[in-house]
Order: sequence, then C-alpha cells, then structure tokens
Amino acid sequence: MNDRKPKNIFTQGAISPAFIGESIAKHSSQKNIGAHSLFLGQVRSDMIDGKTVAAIDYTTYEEMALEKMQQMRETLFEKYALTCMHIHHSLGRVAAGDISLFVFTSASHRRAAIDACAAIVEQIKAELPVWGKEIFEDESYHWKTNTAI
Amino acid sequence: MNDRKPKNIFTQGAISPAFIGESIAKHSSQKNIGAHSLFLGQVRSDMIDGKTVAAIDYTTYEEMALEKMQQMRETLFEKYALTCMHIHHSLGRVAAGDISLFVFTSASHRRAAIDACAAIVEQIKAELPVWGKEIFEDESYHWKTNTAI
Amino acid sequence: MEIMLRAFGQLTEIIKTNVVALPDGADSDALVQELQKMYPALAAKKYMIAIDKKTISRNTGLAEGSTVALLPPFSGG
Amino acid sequence: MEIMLRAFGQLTEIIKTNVVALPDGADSDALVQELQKMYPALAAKKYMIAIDKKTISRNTGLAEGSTVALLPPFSGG
Repeated sequence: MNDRKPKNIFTQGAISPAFIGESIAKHSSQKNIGAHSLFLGQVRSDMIDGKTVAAIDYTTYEEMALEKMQQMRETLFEKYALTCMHIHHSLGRVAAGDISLFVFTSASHRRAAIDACAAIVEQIKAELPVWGKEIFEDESYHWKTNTAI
Repeated sequence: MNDRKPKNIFTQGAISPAFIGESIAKHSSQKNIGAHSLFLGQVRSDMIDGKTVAAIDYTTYEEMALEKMQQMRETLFEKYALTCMHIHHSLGRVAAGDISLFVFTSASHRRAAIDACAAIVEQIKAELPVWGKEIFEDESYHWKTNTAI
Repeated sequence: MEIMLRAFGQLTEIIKTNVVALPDGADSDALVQELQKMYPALAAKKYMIAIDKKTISRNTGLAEGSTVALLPPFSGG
Repeated sequence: MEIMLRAFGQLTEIIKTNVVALPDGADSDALVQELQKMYPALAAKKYMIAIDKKTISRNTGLAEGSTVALLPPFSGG
C-alpha cells in the first residue's frame, strides 16, 4: 500500500499552450532525457443532430480519479524506462479549440517515451472517472461518449 | 511528379519550447482537431569513453533531405487521416538539454495522430540525410549513430 | 444503516439523494433495487458501481457509512 | 567527364575534392574505385551513394555533370 497523497492532475478550465511550452522548458536541465512524447486532447466542435459543440464541461470523482491515476502511474513506471511523466486534465468548461488533456512522458530513448504516452492516453480514456458534457451553441447538451479511436 | 518546392524543415540551432507552445496555440482555430501528438528529441549528455557530450552539431544534405521529407509527408497523409503535420529539425550546434527535433501531428481522432507521429519519427531517424557530430566538453567529438530505440 | 451515495455524469440528472437507508447487512444488489424503486429511470442506464472508490464486478456487502458511487461510462480526455 | 562529388558526415574528413574526372561512360563502381585510390581510408567506411539525390542500390551509370553524394549512416533527430 502506498499512503502518499496522490499527485493532483486536475486543472480548472483549458490547459494553455504557454503552460505546455513552460513544462517542456523545465526539462532542459535533465540531460539524461533524449525523447519527449506529448499527447494533447483538443475539444472538437463536433456536429451532433445538427447542433455544433461549443464546449465540453468536465466533471470527475476526484478522490477516486487521483487514486486511480496514482496506480496507473506506478504500473507505467514499472513497465517503461521513463524519466518522468506529467498528466493534466481539465475540469469545468473548455471551449472548442482549447486543450483539455495534456500527457507528457520523457525518457532517455524514444520507444519508452512514445509507448508509455500512447498507453497512458488509452488508460485515461478508459479507466479515469471523468465525464464530459458536450455543450451546444444554444446551451443544450449531450453526454460525451469515448470511442476506441 | 510533384514540382512544388518542398517545405523547409530546418532551423538553425535549438528549437525553443516557446516556439513549440506557439505552434500548439496556432491550432486552436482548427476545431475539427481532437488530438495532437508531439515528439521532441532532446540532446542527451551521454558519456562516451569517459567524456561527456556537451552539444551535437547537425549537418544535412539539404536538397535531398527536403525532397525525401516531402515524399514521406505525402505517403503519411495517404496512410493516416491527419489534419496537419509539422516537422522541425535543427542544424548546427544544439547544446545538451536543448531540443533538436520537433514532430507535430494533428487529427480528429487520437489513433491517427499518435500512429502517424510515431511512424514519421522512425522514418526521420532512418531515412533523412542528417548527421550529428557529438561534441564533448573538451571540443573533441564523436560521430553519432542512431539506434532502433 | 446509512449508505453515502454519489452519482456522476448523466446519473446526476436522475439521482437526487446522497444518503440511502438500508437494512443492516444489505448488499449492493439491495441498494440497486432500492434505487430503482426510488428512480425508475435508473434501470435503463449503464453504469459501474464503486464502493469506497473501488469498482466492484459482483454483488458486494455494504457497511454503515460505505460510500457507493454510480459511475456511467467514462468520457474524459 | 566530370562528376560533382559531395561528402557528408564523417566522410567530410576523408574526401577533400568536389570534382572527379572519369572516362566517358564510367559508372558508380568506377567512381568508387577511383575514390578509394585517392582516399584509401574510404575503403573501411560504410556509406550509401546517391546520384542526383536518389540513393542507388546497385552499380549505376554516370553522366557528365552528375552529382554523386556519399552518405554515411544517418544520425538525425
């Protein structure tokens, strides 16, 4: 058992591109890193039944999500030779075109960084208790469903 | 045959994290994008025969590299449902800890973005006529070799 | 005994209570039956159950003060 | 005839000319032989040959003004 308080991954509203740039810059002092892999989820203005998605409103079961993320993190570090991993997920309203998920893995060599990033993105989509409510331009809504692509 | 002048991918010196942040921000107006995958190559301060790499000096056969990149780009767009792809590779000296390769793919759905990014990184490493000369702290050097990891 | 109830996503539109009283020794199946009586719309919904933040895959005993969460399919990212 | 020669990476340390004169009708094997005579260290090196920016996998004819590039294993990224 790990009694350490899980690391927070949630941030209110969209994740800014400038924050992503700053996160990248922070790694220049880690000179054993040779490869970074980043995944960004951007809110699409999908058309559903003739209405256009203007934003997604994200909610979570935070205590459970953070515990789950901590377990996924530990399993991932056992499987891949990572230097570090950072995960940021939005809560609340994120407008179409803005970023709601930022996954960032770093390693000495590219295969570990790329494979770990792809693996954790799938786990986040499938196993993290987060729900997206797609808000249309007229403020009506539709509960988002995740697909395997 | 495609007579269009190939797009430049080379940039002098390191690729700055702020530039990467700005590249991400430019995509917020493309509201059909749901996923971005980014790969960053960072210069490692490897230890080789007791000496530490301080920088890599990159050279290329530019005319051939740009033609090759153009072909790889066209093949990739045929294979994956991408919205866009951007590639930046450094030439000249890049210090350990700085970024020398920036690959950026975007798509409506994550599988296309992630798979295309991983594929093009492998192709760049294997097929792009670029050479890295690892410069040690004492200015002696070693010609870099690429590995499959 | 009292069970703490938490609903998420789409289920927040159906479930309006956060405490359910059940006979001592009740299990998760009993809770679901009780909830479906209170909220008939729940029967048509797809969800997983977590007891004290752990999802369960079969009928499981509850205790005084257990927190039961009803989790519709996740759609983060 | 004159062949334009370009060397890259490690081979820039061995090959110091950028023009090679060969008999008319010479091919890439003849060029390699000529270069190994001029630069014996070349024989031990691994490289690919590109003629006018296209890599070749077998002996290929050359023409006046062909640009031949000697490409050691790539190490970009």
